[in-house]
Amino acid sequence: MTLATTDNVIAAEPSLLVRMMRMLLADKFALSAAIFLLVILAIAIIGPSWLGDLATKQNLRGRNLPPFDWTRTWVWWMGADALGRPLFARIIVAAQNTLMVAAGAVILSSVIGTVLGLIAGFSSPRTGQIIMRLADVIMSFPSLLIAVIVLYVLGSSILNLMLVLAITRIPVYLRTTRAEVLEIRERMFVQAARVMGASSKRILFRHILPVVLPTLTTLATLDFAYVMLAESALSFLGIGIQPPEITWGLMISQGRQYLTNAWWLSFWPGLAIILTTMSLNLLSNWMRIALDPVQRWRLEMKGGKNG
Amino acid sequence: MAEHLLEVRNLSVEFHTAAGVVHAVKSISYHLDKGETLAILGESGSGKSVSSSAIMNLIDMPPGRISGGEILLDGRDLLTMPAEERREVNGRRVAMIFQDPLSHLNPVYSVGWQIAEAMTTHGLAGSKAREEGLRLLRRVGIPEPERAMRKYPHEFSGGQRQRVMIAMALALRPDLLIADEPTTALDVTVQAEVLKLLKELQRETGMAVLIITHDLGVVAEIADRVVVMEKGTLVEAGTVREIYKNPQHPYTRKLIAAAPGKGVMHEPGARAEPLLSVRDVRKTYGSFEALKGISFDLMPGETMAVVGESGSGKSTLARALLRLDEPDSGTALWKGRDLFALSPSELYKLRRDLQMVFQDPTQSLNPRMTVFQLISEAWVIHPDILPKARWRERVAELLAQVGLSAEHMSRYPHQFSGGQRQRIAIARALALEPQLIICDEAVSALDVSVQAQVIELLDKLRREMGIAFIFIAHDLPVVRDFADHVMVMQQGEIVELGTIREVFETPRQAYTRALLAASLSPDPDAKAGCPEPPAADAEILIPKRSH
Amino acid sequence: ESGPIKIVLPEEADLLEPCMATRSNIGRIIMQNVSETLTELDVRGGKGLMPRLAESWEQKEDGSWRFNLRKGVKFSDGTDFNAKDVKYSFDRVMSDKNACESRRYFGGMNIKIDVVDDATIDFTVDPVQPILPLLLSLLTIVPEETPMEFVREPVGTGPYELTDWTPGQQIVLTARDDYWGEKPEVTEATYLFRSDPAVRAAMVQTGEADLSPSISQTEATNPATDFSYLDSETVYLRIDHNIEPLNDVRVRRALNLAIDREAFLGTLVPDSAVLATAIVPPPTLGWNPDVKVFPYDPDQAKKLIEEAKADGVKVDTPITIIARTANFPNVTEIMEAIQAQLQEVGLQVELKFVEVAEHEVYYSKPFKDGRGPQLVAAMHDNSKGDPSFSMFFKYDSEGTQSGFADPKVDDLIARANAAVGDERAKLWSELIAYVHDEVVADVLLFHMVGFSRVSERLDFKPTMATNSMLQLSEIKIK
Amino acid sequence: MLRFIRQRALASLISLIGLIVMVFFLSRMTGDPAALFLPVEASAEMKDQFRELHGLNDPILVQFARYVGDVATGDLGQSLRKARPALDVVLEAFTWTLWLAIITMTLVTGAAIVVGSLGAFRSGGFFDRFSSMISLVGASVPDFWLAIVAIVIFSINFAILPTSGTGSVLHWILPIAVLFVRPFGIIVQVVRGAMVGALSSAYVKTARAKGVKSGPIIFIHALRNAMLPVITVVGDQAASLLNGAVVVETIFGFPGVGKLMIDSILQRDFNVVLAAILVTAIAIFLMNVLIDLAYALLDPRIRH
Ligand SMILES: Nc1ncnc2c1ncn2[C@@H]1O[C@H](COP(=O)(O)OP(=O)(O)OP(=O)(O)O)[C@@H](O)[C@H]1O
Ligand SMILES: Nc1ncnc2c1ncn2[C@@H]1O[C@H](COP(=O)(O)OP(=O)(O)OP(=O)(O)O)[C@@H](O)[C@H]1O
Ligand SMILES: [Mg+2]
Ligand SMILES: [Mg+2]
Repeated sequence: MTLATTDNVIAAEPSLLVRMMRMLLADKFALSAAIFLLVILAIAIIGPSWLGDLATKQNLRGRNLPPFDWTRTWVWWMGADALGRPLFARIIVAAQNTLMVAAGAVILSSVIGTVLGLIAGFSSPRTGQIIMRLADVIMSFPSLLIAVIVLYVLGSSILNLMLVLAITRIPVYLRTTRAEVLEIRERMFVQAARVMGASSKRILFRHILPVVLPTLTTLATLDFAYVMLAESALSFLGIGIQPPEITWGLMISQGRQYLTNAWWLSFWPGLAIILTTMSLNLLSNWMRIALDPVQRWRLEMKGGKNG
Repeated sequence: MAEHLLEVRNLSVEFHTAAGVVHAVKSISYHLDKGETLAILGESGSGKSVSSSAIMNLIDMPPGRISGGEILLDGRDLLTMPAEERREVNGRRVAMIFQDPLSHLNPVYSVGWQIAEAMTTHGLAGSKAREEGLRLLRRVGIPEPERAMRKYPHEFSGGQRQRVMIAMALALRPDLLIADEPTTALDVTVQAEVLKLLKELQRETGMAVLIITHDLGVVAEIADRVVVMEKGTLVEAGTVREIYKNPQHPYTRKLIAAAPGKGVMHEPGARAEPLLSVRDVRKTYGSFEALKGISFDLMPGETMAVVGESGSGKSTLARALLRLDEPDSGTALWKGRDLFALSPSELYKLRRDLQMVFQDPTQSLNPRMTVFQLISEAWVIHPDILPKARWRERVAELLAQVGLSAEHMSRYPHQFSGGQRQRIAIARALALEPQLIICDEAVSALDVSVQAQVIELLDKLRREMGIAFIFIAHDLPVVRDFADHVMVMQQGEIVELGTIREVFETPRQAYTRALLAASLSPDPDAKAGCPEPPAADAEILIPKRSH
Repeated sequence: ESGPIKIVLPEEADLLEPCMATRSNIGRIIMQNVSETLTELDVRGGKGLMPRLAESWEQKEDGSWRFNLRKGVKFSDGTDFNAKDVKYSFDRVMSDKNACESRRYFGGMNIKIDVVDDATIDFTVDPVQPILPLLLSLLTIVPEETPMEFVREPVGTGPYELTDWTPGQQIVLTARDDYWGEKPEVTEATYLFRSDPAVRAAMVQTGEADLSPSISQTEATNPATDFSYLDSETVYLRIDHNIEPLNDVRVRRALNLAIDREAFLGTLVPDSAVLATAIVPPPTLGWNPDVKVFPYDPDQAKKLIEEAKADGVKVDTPITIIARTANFPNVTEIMEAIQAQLQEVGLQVELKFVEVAEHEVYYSKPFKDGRGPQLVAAMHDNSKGDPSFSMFFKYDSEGTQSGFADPKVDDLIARANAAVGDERAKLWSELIAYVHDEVVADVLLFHMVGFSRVSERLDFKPTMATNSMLQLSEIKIK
Repeated sequence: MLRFIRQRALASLISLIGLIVMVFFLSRMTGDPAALFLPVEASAEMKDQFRELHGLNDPILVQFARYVGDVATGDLGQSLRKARPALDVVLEAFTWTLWLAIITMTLVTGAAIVVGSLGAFRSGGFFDRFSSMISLVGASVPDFWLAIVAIVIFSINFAILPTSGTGSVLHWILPIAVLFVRPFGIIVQVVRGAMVGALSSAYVKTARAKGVKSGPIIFIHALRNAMLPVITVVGDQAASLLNGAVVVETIFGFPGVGKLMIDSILQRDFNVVLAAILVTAIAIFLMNVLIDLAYALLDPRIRH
């Protein structure tokens, strides 16, 4: 937004970026989360080219090798899978696909859902009604059927998978946004903006959206986990990502049958998902505070003490 | 030493902000006895609300911090009291009327429930509490109290909400009532009722009242003693008479001198082509008729004051004119075009010419925007007004004009006092350089010195730029100083409409006369001889200006 | 001793229709328990075909068959069993008012049935069908009164009748008092359904069930209760010979040589599985012990590919392995390993997993035009003792899953089908060897084993047929 | 109110019809049921005959017209696989699912509100960090994993609960416990987020000034203001339960609509798929009506 430029902070105050950094430093949990996510992101970018070969090298005789064998190189520390491939390396290589599908689906569904929700809450009742009933339809369309249809008609690929998962998640964002908009649009500051002649677009995105955004971010971070796991369920049914592509979800579903005798097969990818979700959530909780002027002191005070 | 009911000793409060620590209250001390009324006067933003919130334990800590002092209630320090005991004090022994009734009422519960809760919390049976609530609503003059009990805060007018707050605070007959600007949104007749109610209760129960106000008339009417605050410190204390007759501190002197109602009455010029011509505007909420056919004309550069009973439809009219609530019928010709018939896109083009300052400043400011963003938003929306490079400069200028400073620019609304927020809202309306500003109680939360400054500013704009005003107010002296015409409303109708001189000097309607009669004089000695003929009264309540 | 037992199965029967009893999820419950057949194949001993509702049968001069039926047999609805019921049962299977699955065993023949008397019935088949008595082990007998449409409450002559069916929850069979044969020890069998193998195993362990005929290899850890058995399923990769480079026998041979079958045993495939040299498992008629499993010889494979390449065969074309998810245990890992091994010898191999409906599109004719070279991983089940149930479909030029056309193969199949006794066995053996060694028709992998968990209360050993038939009368209670 | 319901019913009917039309045509693009019903060895004639028998040989529009006609008379057709009315099959399964969903969501909502609110009340405190962590793990743990672990612990090791199946109250405990976890995790976070905002509002100060105890401040004053997003997300989670909790149904042998739907989709048993979607859609539509009414009930500003 044009208003968020640096010139709106008077000279005595540090720039926005510096302030955000300080606030991040003030929250140890959020800081660790941010670092973890950066690492995951880096891994996702370089993983396949770095460890791609190692992660697919099979060794049937070393299958289901247990973890914590420190005598071997680090890629073996998490043990090996049913084809004797190092789990650590596979998790690293899988990060790319996993994040692509999850981030793609979450971003797509949240953006579409939010925009539709804003429109549904703010426009004429008729438009609202149409959008909402559309959401009802998507909501009652079993995601699995969408998956079968899309993947059967369009074929299975990462992009299509992302699409399927995105479609099924639209209604949450849509309904949440609309419900909040209905209330927020009655608030006085929204009316004040109307009096100033702000366009609907500006009112929606500048005045209403920021109020709904924290809730949506919370939902989106949780959806990350949902999407990663749903993708695993689809793989298991034969309509998701299939080997030799790998994702954490697929690794989990492959480890499923070994749950009782080789727990590590599904445990590590599960842990990766949990840690990613947790980091995202810690970060979104931090952001909720950092972006809310009424709450921001929580971070700034701490920052002050630390600094 | 006889123990005081309330004793505040060396209280200091500070707030942490991004830009540094704000010392809102700096080592103030005062005391209050049973049955006594202490008024806190002072500049807007001087720490009146903060210090009284400290008594109620309502300061957000952190970011706020009580950095020193003690608050003794019957000799016991409230600041060190165990939490459970502290909670029992609130509501039962000390009650508070908040400055900003809309945000302080829970939007999702009916008013009746909220009033009753004050009592049930402290052990009263539900049915009894409702009965009592009903009685209180009636006492504060809410029409149709039975129905009102079931209504939600947003369905009330500003003054009605304030009265709901009052009813809530009085529910448990506290030993100490802290009233933060309890009558800012009330017309003078209702204000008189409320003050009478307070005095009665004081007589009955020996309640002590700590009243924060900027209205010298109210002070004169109800207070025994006065303390004056400026910039977080206590600058003067004394009885009402002492302070009024013999102010010591320069600020106090300025305050008293600034009391409105002493200027020359405007004489509107010849009627020309009206800027705005309103005909037969009606608006109903369900079966309730809020506006019953309002018609008037407004010339360019003129000020139309709207006064009248709380709940008579003043804000509704303002909202209807701006199409914030669609009126049911009627026309409003703006330079010959009917505002009510415009399509949204046409309306959009006209928006910048018509601005409004809302009655509830807090709610009308987006809590997530800094003051700079709030004010400069006008130029983001209408980029042709001002090039971006000049925004900062102009914001600073506007802030200075309404008595704030440039360093407030990066603060957020919640970091301001009620009066300061109101001034931000005014600055925002001015930023658009409109042709008509509708001011809904725009200066009611300002202390007289700032009020005078703002009124002067508005008057200057009117003279120099020809801005017209619809000025909703209950403060008759202000109206007298500023307006050209007055429109008196009662129950959704205009009961009297005329030039300022016509209405103030020869009121025709009984209601107008009552209104003028109920206006309070800041002179504590004036109240004895109050119910004189209204016309003369209007003269009496104007002390001599000390130039 | 006698008493009730509980059996936990992987999937519920959607129907209990006798003419669908050849489908394993239905047959496991009603075959020979509720609905009986005229003949029955001995899967435990080597007794071959045994009488059940037919006491004896003979082939007449003209090639037709006469069956002498058992007398005094009653259906569970109280009606008597006689030859008319047999005729009706057959007609019902062949009717177009239903979609009886067992009809497929009688395809391509013209059958005329004559009821001689109540206890005698003649089958005249054109062309002459030497294995008609074996085929009749697949024809369940229903009373004449049964409607043509599918029924949900089967009536049969078997030792049990259906007494309760709560869809989604359980099916209960109770022993009949008026059964013609020996009274079984199991008085009542309750069937439960759980799709998760770990849960099935756990249920026997906790005593919630007495028998789980299929648990996973990883669960089968307790020697006291867990048994493995050769389960008549054969895993193979069907080669599509029509598309280059798979039309070259050297490439097909290279595929076979490139796979280290031994390495799978005891790892991804149970130790006791058998490396396959034919599409049918060892106890089948004509199974050829002289055919040897392809050795693991990647060097030879590479050489063959080089040779083919030198001859202009496009060996670099990517070959797609198409497999069905959850088709058999470890299917993904096995296919991934095979993919890796094939790539090792220099082939370009892609892997594609599809769900069951899509798999069918690749597996059966008509094949799609414009397809690339494909290997379809599939599993074939033949527990019926005769290769005729497999060979036509898989290898005849007309066979729906056949990936090639070879006149010699067609001829061998036709002759074997018409032959009897040793001649039949010899012809099948010849076919098996020819298909494996000369045509190199496909990549045969394993004859699979299943695992079952049997409570120590019971005395029961699963057999090859357990997948499709679970005779309660064979279960003894300790 | 009556107008609202009438309008809503009409709009819902239209979208329901749209849904059915969509599913009808789309599902038929996904392959031939004959190939799946009959064994791979079945001949072309057999397949053809099967299609003839079930009217699958007719042009798709004819099939559709016939279906519409049947539905209009209340007949949702027969299940291909089960040879019984599709609606019976679905309703049987749906009853189980409905109960499972209702019980689970009631427990989840109650628990999540309490935990999330308390977390928000002392946000950043130990309880907040701890409950956030637990709920986040819950929201991201694979459910089959939980299910198997629960069976191993409670059925095998301690032998206090049955592994799976139906029959007694005990049989419900594990499925509900496993289903509980993920929605709980999600809703706790949503409640917490909304409550942090609500608890810093001015009206909370008023309540404190009245001397209201912390309990009512959290659960009466702030909570109702924070409920809007919460009930929306509760609705979303409930909808996914109504669509069937596949994993739990699969592992615990719970005869719900989720597994039925999957099986029917994979087997292309179209009538069952359609009936299942119809039934769940009606349930979800009804639920959304309730949720919209709840919005208005909770927040008078939304009432119009
Ligand atoms: N949360 C906060 N952060 C920073 N500054 C604050 C905060 N709250 C109040 N202040 C500052 O404290 C000062 C005192 O505010 P207070 O509300 O007590 O003023 P007041 O005397 O009641 O004024 P008014 O008459 O306008 O209501 C103001 O200058 C205000 O800017
Ligand atoms: N949304 C609503 N629903 C129902 N009644 C309403 C609503 N808004 C306002 N009213 C009623 O309309 C009447 C006029 O309200 P309005 O706000 O215009 O009063 P006002 O003249 O501005 O009073 P005040 O001086 O107290 O602000 C009041 O009686 C109020 O109760
Ligand atoms: Mg104040
Ligand atoms: Mg008003």
